[in-house]
Amino acid sequence: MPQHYLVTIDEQEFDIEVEFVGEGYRVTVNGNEHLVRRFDMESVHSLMLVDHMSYEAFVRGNGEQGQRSVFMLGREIDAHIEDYNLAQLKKAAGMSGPGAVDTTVKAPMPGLVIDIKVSPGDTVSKGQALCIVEAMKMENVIKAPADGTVKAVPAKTGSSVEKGDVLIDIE
Amino acid sequence: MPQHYLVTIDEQEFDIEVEFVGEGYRVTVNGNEHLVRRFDMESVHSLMLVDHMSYEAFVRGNGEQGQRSVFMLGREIDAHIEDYNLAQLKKAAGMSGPGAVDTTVKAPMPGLVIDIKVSPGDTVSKGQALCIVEAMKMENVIKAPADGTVKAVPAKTGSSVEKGDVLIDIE
Amino acid sequence: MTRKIKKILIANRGEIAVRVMRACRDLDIKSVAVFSECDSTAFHVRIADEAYPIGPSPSNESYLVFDNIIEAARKSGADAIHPGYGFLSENSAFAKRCEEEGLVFIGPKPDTIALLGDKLQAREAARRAGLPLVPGEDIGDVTDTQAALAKAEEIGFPVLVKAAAGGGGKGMRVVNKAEDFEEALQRASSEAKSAFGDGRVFLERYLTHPRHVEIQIMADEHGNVIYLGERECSIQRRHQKVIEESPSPIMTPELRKKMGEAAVSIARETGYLNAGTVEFMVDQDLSFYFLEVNTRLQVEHPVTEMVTGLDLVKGQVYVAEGKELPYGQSDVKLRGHAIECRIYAEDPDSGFMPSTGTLSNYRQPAGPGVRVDAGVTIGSQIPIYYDPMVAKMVVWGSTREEAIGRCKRALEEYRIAGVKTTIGFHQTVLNNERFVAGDISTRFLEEEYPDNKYIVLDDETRRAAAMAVALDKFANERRITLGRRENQIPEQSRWVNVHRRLNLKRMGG
Amino acid sequence: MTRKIKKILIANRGEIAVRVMRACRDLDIKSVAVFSECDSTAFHVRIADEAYPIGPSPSNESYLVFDNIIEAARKSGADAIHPGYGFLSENSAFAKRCEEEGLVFIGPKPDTIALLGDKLQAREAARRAGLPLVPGEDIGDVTDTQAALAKAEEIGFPVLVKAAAGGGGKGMRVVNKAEDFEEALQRASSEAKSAFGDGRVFLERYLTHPRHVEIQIMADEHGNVIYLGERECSIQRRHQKVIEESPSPIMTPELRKKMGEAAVSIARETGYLNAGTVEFMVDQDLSFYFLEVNTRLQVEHPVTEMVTGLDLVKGQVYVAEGKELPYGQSDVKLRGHAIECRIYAEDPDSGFMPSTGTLSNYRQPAGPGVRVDAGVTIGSQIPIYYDPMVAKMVVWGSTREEAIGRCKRALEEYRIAGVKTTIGFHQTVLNNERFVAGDISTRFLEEEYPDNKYIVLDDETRRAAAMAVALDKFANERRITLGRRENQIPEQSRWVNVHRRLNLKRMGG
Repeated sequence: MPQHYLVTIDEQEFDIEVEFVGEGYRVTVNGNEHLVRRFDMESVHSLMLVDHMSYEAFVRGNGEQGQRSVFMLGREIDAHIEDYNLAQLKKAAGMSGPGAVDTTVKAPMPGLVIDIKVSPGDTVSKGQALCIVEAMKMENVIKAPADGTVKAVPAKTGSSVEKGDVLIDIE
Repeated sequence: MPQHYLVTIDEQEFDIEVEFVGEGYRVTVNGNEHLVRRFDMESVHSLMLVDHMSYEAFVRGNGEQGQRSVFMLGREIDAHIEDYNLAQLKKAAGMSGPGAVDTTVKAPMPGLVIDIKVSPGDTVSKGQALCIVEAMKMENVIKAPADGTVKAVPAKTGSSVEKGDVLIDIE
Repeated sequence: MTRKIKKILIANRGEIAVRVMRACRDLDIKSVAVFSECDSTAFHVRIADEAYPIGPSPSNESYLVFDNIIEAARKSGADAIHPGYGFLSENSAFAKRCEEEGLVFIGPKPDTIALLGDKLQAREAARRAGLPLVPGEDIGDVTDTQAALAKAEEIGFPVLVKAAAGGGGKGMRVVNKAEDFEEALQRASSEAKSAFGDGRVFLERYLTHPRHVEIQIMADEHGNVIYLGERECSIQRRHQKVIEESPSPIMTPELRKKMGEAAVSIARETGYLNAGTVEFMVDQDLSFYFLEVNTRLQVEHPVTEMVTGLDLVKGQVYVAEGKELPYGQSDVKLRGHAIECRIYAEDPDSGFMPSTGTLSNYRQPAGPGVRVDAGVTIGSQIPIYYDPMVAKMVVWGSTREEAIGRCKRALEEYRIAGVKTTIGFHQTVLNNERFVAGDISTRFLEEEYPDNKYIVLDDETRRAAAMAVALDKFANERRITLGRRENQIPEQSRWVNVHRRLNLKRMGG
Repeated sequence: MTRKIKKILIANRGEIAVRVMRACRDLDIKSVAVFSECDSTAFHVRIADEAYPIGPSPSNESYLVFDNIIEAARKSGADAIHPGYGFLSENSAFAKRCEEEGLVFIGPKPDTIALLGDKLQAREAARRAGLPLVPGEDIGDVTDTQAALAKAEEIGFPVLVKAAAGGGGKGMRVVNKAEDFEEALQRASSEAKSAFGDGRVFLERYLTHPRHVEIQIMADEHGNVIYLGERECSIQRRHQKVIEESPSPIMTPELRKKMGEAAVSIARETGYLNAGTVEFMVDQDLSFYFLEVNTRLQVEHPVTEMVTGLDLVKGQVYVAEGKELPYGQSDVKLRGHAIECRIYAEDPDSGFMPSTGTLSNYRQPAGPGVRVDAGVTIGSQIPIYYDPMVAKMVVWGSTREEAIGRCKRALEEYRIAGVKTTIGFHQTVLNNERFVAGDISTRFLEEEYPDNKYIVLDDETRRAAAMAVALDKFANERRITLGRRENQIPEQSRWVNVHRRLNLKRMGG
């Protein structure tokens, strides 16, 4: 039975249907049909021959539901996948799609918070520096993902944080 | 509790005792004590620091009981391991140790038998050509592992053999 | 007086430790690794002949602790220490300590390190040696901001405020106009004080489109000092080099000779010994100005090795043994072109944010013209404690064009999964027309990528990635469905399973 | 008339397919892989831009089937075919078929391939071109053994019986005395007939300590023919090269010029086009004799690339496009020394018996001076159907001594688990005093290792291996004991487990 997905990369949407056929998979991407042979290699690693074009791809979940990292051609590409019909329903209902902004600012790596530049109630604009986390001997500026108001600042100057710890909450 | 093994490499015997100690393992080899730290890495792969000497080693069984292959310093080394006391008992009982000759000549790789040079009843001497197996576009001469008399010749000219199939039986 | 070095302790980790150990093995010298707690199975430990633990993971409790390193040297019976770069490599007190302990420190004498490590003293030495300096002034006392401003105005804006003890962009500020000067001065000084324990700063004229071009030098105890061509290191992010090449696209034989001889002059002036690098800024009119001397092996030394055919680490060991350099200036001949891409565990599109994790896949490019100096292998962890560089990919070609082609090929072949890396960033830069034309300066990245967005995917790649994600999900869902049926089959290799599954599919499964 | 090649189908597999694809990518030309059933996930398929299945695993049902390859070329829209070495590379009928199909065959013209593929005709061409030949005689009719024996006696024993259509040591016999001649003649002829479908043989004087030295040539459509130095390939087992180097330790500039010009002469005589190799025997007095011409890229071409700095595969593509060679004889300059070790999946101590299996570990050496051209990666299977070479490890050094040092280091760094390999064999040869002195001949291996025993372990290695085995067993037994306790802990990375286990041990566990 064919499966129908919505994959989003860099805000570009791909409407993808997949089904088994004799020699591999028939994959229809935004209406264009491709014959794909796919071979599992080590764990997350696979070889795809897309209409004979050769790609080595590594796909893995990166934490959140539907989020994927694809390692291909030397690059890591962030992608989001969802059941197509579910995605349409959500859209119709006005629910946030994968492009929506996560307003919880989390630590992107373990490190030490060395400076916090905002306080609850501050108005911030997208790209504004919120705090500085030191890791690997470097100071990393954590920026606001969108315009908003600072709701809470769980992070404390001088404290260690683990990857994924909430630093700043914006609404 | 320390364990006691007999390891044989190239007919040289190593009397080895192993036990856990605070910082790693205490390994006594033919009476000489070594402190070894050992780290598992991928599957069969490990790093040993033997009195601080660094070795990467891969150990895997190679089919038969007690037989091991060690991949180290770019080489594959064949070894045999046995419980020390059991090995001593066997020796006392005159049973064959790991150095004893296997008189069953097996196919070392999959291939095609293209020539058989002996028949049942023939006397053969160590190193004498018994049959020829073609694999990877090359003819491989299978030689007698010891002096003896050919008991049976299960292999047939022109037939395919899998790795481990008995070709010639010598006694 | 020559001495034979038999065993070298490498007081470092990562790719540079591996690099030095390889030279040791080539020379039939034993190598000793040291490792912190999180580095117990690190690649440099696996490559070494011997390895000693030196403390907890933070570098100030392990790689930077004199006593721990000296103790490991004692225990191992090492007769020399190679500091690599970073960590203790430019620490004159450590070099002195080695001397006192009777260990050969592979680098310059402690006094030379101390002198050249102080930017103001280095500037003075350069002046004495007759090297051209960027117009600039020392500011003794940063409290007298009026006097400092007067000096800045004399130099002319834009002006650069630099920490005397600085490095890596810390304590550095560009000031475009007089109004901003006082605050910049104070901030640079306090940053320098907290980073280096030394708040002294000085001023330099700020060149708007300079290239960073450096000369590799090598000096022995017998008075031989030679230069080994240049490296163009203008592609920098956060004042850190990310792509280096040799020769520089703008170099002429005349300019090389002039810059090379200038580098040799300051080496002679300071009694320099062993390998070193004299850094220059080169202006658009090809006038050049002394910047600083790095008293150690550089990260980017392989590009010089590939065009000269000489092994710089071996050269360091020869010199440290008191021998005469086995080659003279006339033996240094450049051939072809080499480019180095530093592969960092960083996300280029998030301001080069470090990325930690375990390398679930790691496959290096190989083949003609490709050299990879890596500090990792498959399964390695990228810890949070150290510099996030995982490898240097260096390519050689008979021309710059061939080198760029091979470099792009090799980057595509690289497979790293588990952390974000700068590979996509390099791919973007190598396809940039200005880069291809050799039209670069230290401001290249900010000019060409003002929004810090480097990774641009073409449609085909994006579509293929989308398919990979969909097929992965499809296969996983199917695997769950098929699970029960597959359980009947005894365990076989994954490969056999793949073929079997494929056959099932062929049969209409 | 020049033509632009946009897409090349590589009618091969393994390392040479990968090698050619890398050159394609460097040139921005699309590459097309073909693969048999067992090669569907082979490394060359993964490196290619496109890939097409061409049949079942046995090569005579896939890689050797003209129609299947031509069909893949059609489907992919390739405009040229690179045959690599082996398979169809010296098949004049295939080259002709490509011509008929309007595909560029990257190699010489079909007639040249046919002419030089026949050893007797090649010998005649060499004679016409004035090349020195080993004293020898054609034997038309092997049934007249008396006449043949008379010819053999005229040449003088020991005499070599060789198949006219031969290669790879098949249909070849050394005869030391007249009594053995008749049987050897018959066996050589019948072997040749069954192997090549052509029972013709000829006789040559057998040189007792010859070196195998070959000259790389390159010829374009515009009448330019150049030579690119030599390769010494005397280290052979079963008449197959296993270690090659450039330059030859015995070479002098005068001899190189003489041999190079001889090679160019036969190329001109036969209207040679594209890359080729003229093989010679060199006697102890440095007199040299023509052996044969290989009308294709050689396995060992990388050593030439490393000392000349030229990319031979790129050169092949330029020439195939009808362009003039971008370099002339005076541009060919040799620098340093290169050595290639062929890494076979074979057991050296069992007469180089092939070894099949899956590479459960595969890590290549890297770093300064090391180039690895591999046809495999971790997880690759070594199938039984093809040549068991898995990779070529090539090193460069500024001197032969440096190259040998780096070669030994790189061999130690190699990690292959799952099959037996020739790495230990190479380590033995590279430590052999005669090899180090450059005192070699094609009889080197039989003279130095008469009992075919190559792998000699030192005590330290043997003891470490024994410990590894004991610790592995100990850890496994303990793992079983600890199993229940460990189950309480939720799944974590293996790395975390290692550290946890270590901590347990530290606490006296």
